Amino acid sequence: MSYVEILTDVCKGCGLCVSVCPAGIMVLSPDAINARGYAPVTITAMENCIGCASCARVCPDAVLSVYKEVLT
Amino acid sequence: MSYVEILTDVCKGCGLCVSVCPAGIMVLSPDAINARGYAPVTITAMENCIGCASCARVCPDAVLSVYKEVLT
Amino acid sequence: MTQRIICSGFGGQGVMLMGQLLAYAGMMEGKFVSWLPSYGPEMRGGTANCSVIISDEPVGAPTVTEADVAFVMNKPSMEKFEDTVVSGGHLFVNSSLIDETASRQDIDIHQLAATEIGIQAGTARTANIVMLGAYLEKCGAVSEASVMAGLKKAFGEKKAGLLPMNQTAIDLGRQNVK
Amino acid sequence: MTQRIICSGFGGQGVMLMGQLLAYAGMMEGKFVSWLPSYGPEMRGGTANCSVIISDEPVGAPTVTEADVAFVMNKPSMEKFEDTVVSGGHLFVNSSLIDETASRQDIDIHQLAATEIGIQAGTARTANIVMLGAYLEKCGAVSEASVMAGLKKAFGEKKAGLLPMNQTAIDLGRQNVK
Amino acid sequence: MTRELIKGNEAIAEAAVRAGCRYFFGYPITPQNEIPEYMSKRLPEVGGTYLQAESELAAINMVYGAAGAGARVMTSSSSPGISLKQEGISYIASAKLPCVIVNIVRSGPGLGGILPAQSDYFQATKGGGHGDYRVVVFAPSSVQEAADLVMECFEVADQYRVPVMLMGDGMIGQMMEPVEFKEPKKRGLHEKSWATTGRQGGERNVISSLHIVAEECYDFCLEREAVYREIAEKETRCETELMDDAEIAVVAYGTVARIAKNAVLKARAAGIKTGLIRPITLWPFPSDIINDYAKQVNSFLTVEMSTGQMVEDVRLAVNGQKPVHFFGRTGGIIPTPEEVFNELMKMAEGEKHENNL
Amino acid sequence: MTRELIKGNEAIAEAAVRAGCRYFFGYPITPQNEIPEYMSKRLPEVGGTYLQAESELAAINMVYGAAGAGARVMTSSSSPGISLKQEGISYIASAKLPCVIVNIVRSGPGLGGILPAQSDYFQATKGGGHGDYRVVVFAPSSVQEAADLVMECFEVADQYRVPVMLMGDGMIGQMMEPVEFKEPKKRGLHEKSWATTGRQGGERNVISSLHIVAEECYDFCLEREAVYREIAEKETRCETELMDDAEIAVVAYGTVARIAKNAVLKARAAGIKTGLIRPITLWPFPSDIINDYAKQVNSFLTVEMSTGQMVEDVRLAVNGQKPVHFFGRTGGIIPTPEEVFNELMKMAEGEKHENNL
Amino acid sequence: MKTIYKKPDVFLSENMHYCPGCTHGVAHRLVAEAIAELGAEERAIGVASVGCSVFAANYLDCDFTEAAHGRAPAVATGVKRVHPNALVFTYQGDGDLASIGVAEIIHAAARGENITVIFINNAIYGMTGGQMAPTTLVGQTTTTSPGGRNPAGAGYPIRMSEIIATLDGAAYVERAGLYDVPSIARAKKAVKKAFETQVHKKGFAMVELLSTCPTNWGKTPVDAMTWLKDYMIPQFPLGVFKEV
Amino acid sequence: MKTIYKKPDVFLSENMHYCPGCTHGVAHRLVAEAIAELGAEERAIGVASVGCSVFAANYLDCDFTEAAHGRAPAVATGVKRVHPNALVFTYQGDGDLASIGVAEIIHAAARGENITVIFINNAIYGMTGGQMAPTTLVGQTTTTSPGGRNPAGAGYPIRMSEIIATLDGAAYVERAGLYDVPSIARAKKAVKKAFETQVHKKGFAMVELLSTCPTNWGKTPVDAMTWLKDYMIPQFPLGVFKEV
Ligand SMILES: Cc1ncc(C[n+]2csc(CCOP(=O)(O)OP(=O)(O)O)c2C)c(N)n1
Ligand SMILES: Cc1ncc(C[n+]2csc(CCOP(=O)(O)OP(=O)(O)O)c2C)c(N)n1
Ligand code: SF4
Ligand code: SF4
Ligand code: SF4
Ligand code: SF4
Ligand code: SF4
Ligand code: SF4
Ligand SMILES: [Mg+2]
Ligand SMILES: [Mg+2]
Repeated sequence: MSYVEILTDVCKGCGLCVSVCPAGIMVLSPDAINARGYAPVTITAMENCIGCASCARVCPDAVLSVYKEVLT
Repeated sequence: MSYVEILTDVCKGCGLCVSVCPAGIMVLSPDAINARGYAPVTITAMENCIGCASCARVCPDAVLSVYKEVLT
Repeated sequence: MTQRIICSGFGGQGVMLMGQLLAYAGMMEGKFVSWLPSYGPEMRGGTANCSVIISDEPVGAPTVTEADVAFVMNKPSMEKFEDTVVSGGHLFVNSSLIDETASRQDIDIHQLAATEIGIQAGTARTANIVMLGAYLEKCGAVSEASVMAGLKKAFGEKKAGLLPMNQTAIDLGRQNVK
Repeated sequence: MTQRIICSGFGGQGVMLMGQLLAYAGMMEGKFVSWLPSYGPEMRGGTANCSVIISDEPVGAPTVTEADVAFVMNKPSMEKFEDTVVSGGHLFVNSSLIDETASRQDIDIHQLAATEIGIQAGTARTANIVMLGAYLEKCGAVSEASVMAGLKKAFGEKKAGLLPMNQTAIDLGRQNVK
Repeated sequence: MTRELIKGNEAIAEAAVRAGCRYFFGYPITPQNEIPEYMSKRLPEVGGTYLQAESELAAINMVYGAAGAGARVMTSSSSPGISLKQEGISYIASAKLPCVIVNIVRSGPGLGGILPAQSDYFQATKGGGHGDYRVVVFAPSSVQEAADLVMECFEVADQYRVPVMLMGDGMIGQMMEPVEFKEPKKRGLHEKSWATTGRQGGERNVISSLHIVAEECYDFCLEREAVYREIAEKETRCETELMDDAEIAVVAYGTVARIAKNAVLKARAAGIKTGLIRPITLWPFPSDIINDYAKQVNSFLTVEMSTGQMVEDVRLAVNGQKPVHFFGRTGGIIPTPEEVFNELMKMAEGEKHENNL
Repeated sequence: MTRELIKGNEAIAEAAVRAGCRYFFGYPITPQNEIPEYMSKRLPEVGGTYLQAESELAAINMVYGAAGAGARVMTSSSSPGISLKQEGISYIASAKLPCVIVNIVRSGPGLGGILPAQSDYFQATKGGGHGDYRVVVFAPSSVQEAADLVMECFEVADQYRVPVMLMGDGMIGQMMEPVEFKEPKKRGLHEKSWATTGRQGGERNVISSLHIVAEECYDFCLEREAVYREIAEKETRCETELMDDAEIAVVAYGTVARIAKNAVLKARAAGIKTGLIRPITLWPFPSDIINDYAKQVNSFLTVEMSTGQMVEDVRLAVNGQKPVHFFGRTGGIIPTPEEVFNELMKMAEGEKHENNL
Repeated sequence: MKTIYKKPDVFLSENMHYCPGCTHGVAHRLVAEAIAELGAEERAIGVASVGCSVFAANYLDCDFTEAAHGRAPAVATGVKRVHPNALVFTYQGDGDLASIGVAEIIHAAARGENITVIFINNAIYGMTGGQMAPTTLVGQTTTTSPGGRNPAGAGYPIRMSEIIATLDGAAYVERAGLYDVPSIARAKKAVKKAFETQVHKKGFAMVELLSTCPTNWGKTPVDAMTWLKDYMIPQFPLGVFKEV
Repeated sequence: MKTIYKKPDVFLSENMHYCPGCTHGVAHRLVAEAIAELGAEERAIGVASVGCSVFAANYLDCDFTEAAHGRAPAVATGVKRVHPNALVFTYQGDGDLASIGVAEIIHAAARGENITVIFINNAIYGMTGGQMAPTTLVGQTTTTSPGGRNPAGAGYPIRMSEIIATLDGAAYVERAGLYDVPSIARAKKAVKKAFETQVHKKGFAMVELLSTCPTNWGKTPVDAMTWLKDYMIPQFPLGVFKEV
């Protein structure tokens, strides 16, 4: 299972991650506003995340970190 | 017959014309010094001039004009 | 008469336009006016503000360090400008974005949920015009007609269709401040 | 004692070196000296000159507007500097290139066919050293040994072979000026 | 009378166009970007040329070329960009070319900040470039005056064949005030017979700043010195307010003069006899006027948005007759009328007054 | 003691190397070419770097980089090239970087000529660049002093973190005089802990001239102003000769001071009590000394190779106490001792003295 | 938990002033990643330029010098000559590098200055509010080309990588784009290579990164990426122009 | 009598200050011939630069503007914009054009400025006494590269024609040499073509002329020509680099 960590207060709601997520699980908060006045990104269904890190690699503000559970 | 006109006082004695004259008739004055302190070019045998104007075309100081007698 | 006004808020809240409308209205009424924007580094993504002076005399300092009227459209602006209002002056507070109430006792404080009222008028983006409505009601140094004339000029022919909505915003501003 | 000297001539005549040799010699003898070249636009292809001061006192103005000694190696220099020599001063004239004689009556005029004398010494290029010889003979503020020491330094080891010829040039200068 | 509510930068640009400026070469820099932006739209409408140069250096040298070719031409920039133009300005002065340079000053030195300042006074008035030359400097204190003066700039430039600077701080550039664009007061000047237009059958013209022969360079400097003296005589401008019975004179220029005026009024209200001297030309500096008032007043207060630059010229003008105090804010901080008023109070109360920065 | 007969330009270069300068960035221009030429040979011998930049702009910005990186670094140029460096100098002052800039002044404005002049005085002392800053300016009057002072320049630059200029006219650069290279007087300064060297395990350093927040920019200016005052207090230099009983004081700097000295001696011989005040630092200017002498003498004569620039600082210092006259030559013409003597005679005879140019 | 992606510590991205979706941030991250991967945090010295990236020193946790507009390559030259073993890089916009600073970049490259240049080409002057850049496309509307850039008068866009590649001192020159995830991955390789070129003392290296300016292009961040791909790349073809 | 060769009247060659054998004089003559052949004496406006050709206005009998060092293309831009029908040309040395003025020449070319540039490349700073130029050959001794130009530190020579040819605004770019009679004849054609390009309003034209500096090269004029041919041409190949 993969996990995406979001620094919500750093997010500027630019939507770039949303546009590249192959799982289509990212969305800009329709209601919340962060400390800087932006609608930050949230993940609707973390369980569908494939851990591709596309979102993190396109994010200009390094808002996102991506982790994957490793079976040892 | 060809004729080369020399503005002796303008000549700087650089020797470029001498080096390109196919007729080998140009020489820097071994003794004369012009108003600017240079040894100007002279022509030893004007009758051998072929009127090629090489000398005039290489002269940086436009010292030389070349004319040819035309039989009409 | 000289009225020294500060309009302040986030970059996108139209505070510059507010100030220009006031200055323009003043000019149309034959007054001496000036409009001075902040254009400092804080502008990108931060707060913006402008100083407007409307006067019967030639305008001296175009800066407003002591304000007769201040519009604060967000919290940082409130913190920055509450204290610049002179005793007896007016502070117009956008309570949609500012939950605290102003602490000053010696000034007239007018709280408006400008964003919500703006939505009533048609769009949240008219919050600034709502505030102007309240100002016209309470301490307008210019007339509503002049402000509307300014809006008309600002919109030009292309956006003239927006005028009625802005008229509504002014009306609602007036009503909500009473 | 202060001697103010001008060396002047065409670019290639070694007038700068003359001046430097005098200044160097003065320095070697513990005097205060300065050497100031003209470096103006006239230099390319035109005349060159330098001002030298040899003194027992610290040198004031490094410019020489009133000369005790002047060397003029060509005609334009003669025209330019004859009048700067103070009454009682010395004018060394290269008569190889200057056919006129100087008109001043109140100064010592020394005419030398420096080019020809130089050729005698070995090459026309020692004409400047010939002039120095004459100067040493007539009004030298420095010694011949110091000048030769300067020449030795200027030539370095590579060109040390040229020293005897220059010694001859000095000797001939001395002889011809008597 | 039609008045428009317009930004200072735009007013400057529009007034220049009305004064006949048809060529503008510039490079973006805050807080004057509205000038090139306006020009890029406006000049093509009147058959003129807007060209964004690759740098301020290129811009001022394009100005040099166009001015030498006989055009009415302008450039504008802000502090760091004006520093880059210094070689070019010196060349323009040396080649006796008329042009107008606008400096909308920001805080410095270095990259500094973009907020208003007056810390380029020295650079503007003492010659930031090399050599003996002067730049005529006008310092408007309102948008209307900026528009009026820029028109004058072109006339002065053409009349004396000198570079002329319009210097405003960021406030002048950024603020909006009502402006009425007046007819430019043309001085009926002669054709620029010296301009490079191609020989066109006549004598040829050479525009040059090379004065390689010392005597010629000296003569050139003397000729220009005479022109500078003539300019000083005829073009010095200054405005005074409430000076008739003043005991303290405040000297300030540009927007700061307006702030100072508020303070003067406040001080008058408090019974202190103050007045305002506002130099409109910074070079030539209105030294005579100030020197005259030095006989009347007890002391001077110079107020600037700098660490103290014009104050030197005030001291030179006062020439020791009376004390000259200084109050300054800089780095983008705008002095408030209250601060200036406090200084005046201290002076009136005879407090020992330190230069205050 | 070994004395060498050496050109001023070369003496400056050699002294810089002995003072520890290991980086030189320059661009050719007459009459200072011997400095880069000497450096191109000498610096590699001591493991240093000579780099011919693509322009004066690039050179001064390389200096900025190297100074920020902690090096002792120098650049040199002449008038037009110094104009091109003005933005960079303002940045260096703003980033608090130490460096040495040599200006071997030629006649201007514009391309002008290559002969000696002092017409860059304003540019050097009043800040040719934008913003509130100062450059310390040393003006040697002999080759020996040029060598001595360039060593001092580096120490002053490092101590206060300011750009320091050594300003000589073309004569200083071109003339040869005997020079003894002394041991540089090191001030025992601290390591440059602020330099960009890579973090190297410690705190990181940022060199910047950006002061975008007004309050910070203001504080920066105040801090620097305090440093400039300290420099004025501690580093002002001036030499006086024959001033003890002088009734006329001649003020002149650089080579002109030597010419003036001849005139002073001549005037003394003629029974006129004159003396010489020679500012060695042009900024800070020795105002206090001049102000003191203003109590003693009857009048001042300022002599410059310009149309009159330092004379303003003399007037500021004298502050109206006594008349200040001016005698100038410019454009490459060097005033003669005789001319200066004549001026002194006129003054002594109480003739109405016009400023004479 | 395996970390798939986490920003390097040297990247201080929390308070960046860039507009939402501006790829300056991506470029910063790539620089940070390259420095981190080379383990060069302790010897990196950045030279920031004047443009939107003027605050770069606040976002990259290494030594920094802030250069005057256009002069970063000269400043970097000064720095590098003093500290030849430091990892010295400039970060410059297209106005900075291709307009006012074109002399400095060309000569740094000609000298084979052993530095790394990160060149952000967004076809506009971002910081000053969207004026025409030397890289602005023909027909592109800006605040100083209100009718669209017209080559008659305003000329043609300059291709800097092609120019720099003609110089013998240039060791590595590549143009990459920041317009989608794969292109960013390729850009990352280019940036790293440009730093490695310096580490191996091969000489001057430059990576031109086509970048977006949603604000001044008047586009959403997502649309801006599409515009970059569709319009900028034809004018500024991607690829390696020099590699020695 | 038929005239085989006579200098055009527009060339005032009597008092030229150039050193003996310096090919600046030849280049002047070619410019004069082109102007005369185009009958453009009355509408030609030259822009002189700072270098040995600083007195060019004294030798070419047409209107002239003397530009600051390196800025001739900017000055010419100002002139040409005011007088679009004048024949505007700059005459610049390699220090002027390729070093301090490289930004101005690149941008004039990028703008497609309709002017003609005569670029005299003599691999040296002539006027100031023989310092290294950006075009100085590797190994060449100058007063600021006393041990010969060493690329480690001083970099490599710049080929300006190749750079300018990359720009869309450049209409005609050729490099020719002035080292013997035939090469001068070819150079003459190039110069004329560069002026014709302007007459036909095709845009920016530049002719780079490899030229000698006997004085600072320390060679006789004749040897200098040989050196040019043998050493400069391999570094600066002759030919047409752009023609539209
Ligand atoms: C000498 C100088 N000229 C002009 C400016 C104003 N200025 C600041 S940033 C900039 C251009 C920014 O464009 P670019 O380099 O493309 O960077 P971007 O903001 O697009 O990333 C300009 C012209 C300045 N600071 N200094
Ligand atoms: C701003 C400035 N920097 C430097 C100089 C000094 N300078 C005069 S000519 C010249 C270079 C000449 O070389 P080049 O352009 O190659 O012309 P050449 O003399 O070789 O024909 C220089 C550096 C100057 N006049 N102005
Ligand atoms: S890691 Fe990939 S799948 Fe998961 S949220 Fe990010 S882009 Fe979507
Ligand atoms: S890309 Fe980054 S800043 Fe943009 S919305 Fe996604 S997380 Fe937020
Ligand atoms: S025309 Fe030809 S043959 Fe005659 S002199 Fe000249 S080069 Fe010689
Ligand atoms: S080429 Fe000209 S200058 Fe040279 S020697 Fe011949 S005629 Fe004289
Ligand atoms: S203006 Fe453009 S380049 Fe600058 S931060 Fe905003 S989007 Fe990025
Ligand atoms: S120095 Fe060189 S380029 Fe200049 S005139 Fe002499 S030979 Fe020609
Ligand atoms: Mg950009
Ligand atoms: Mg050259």
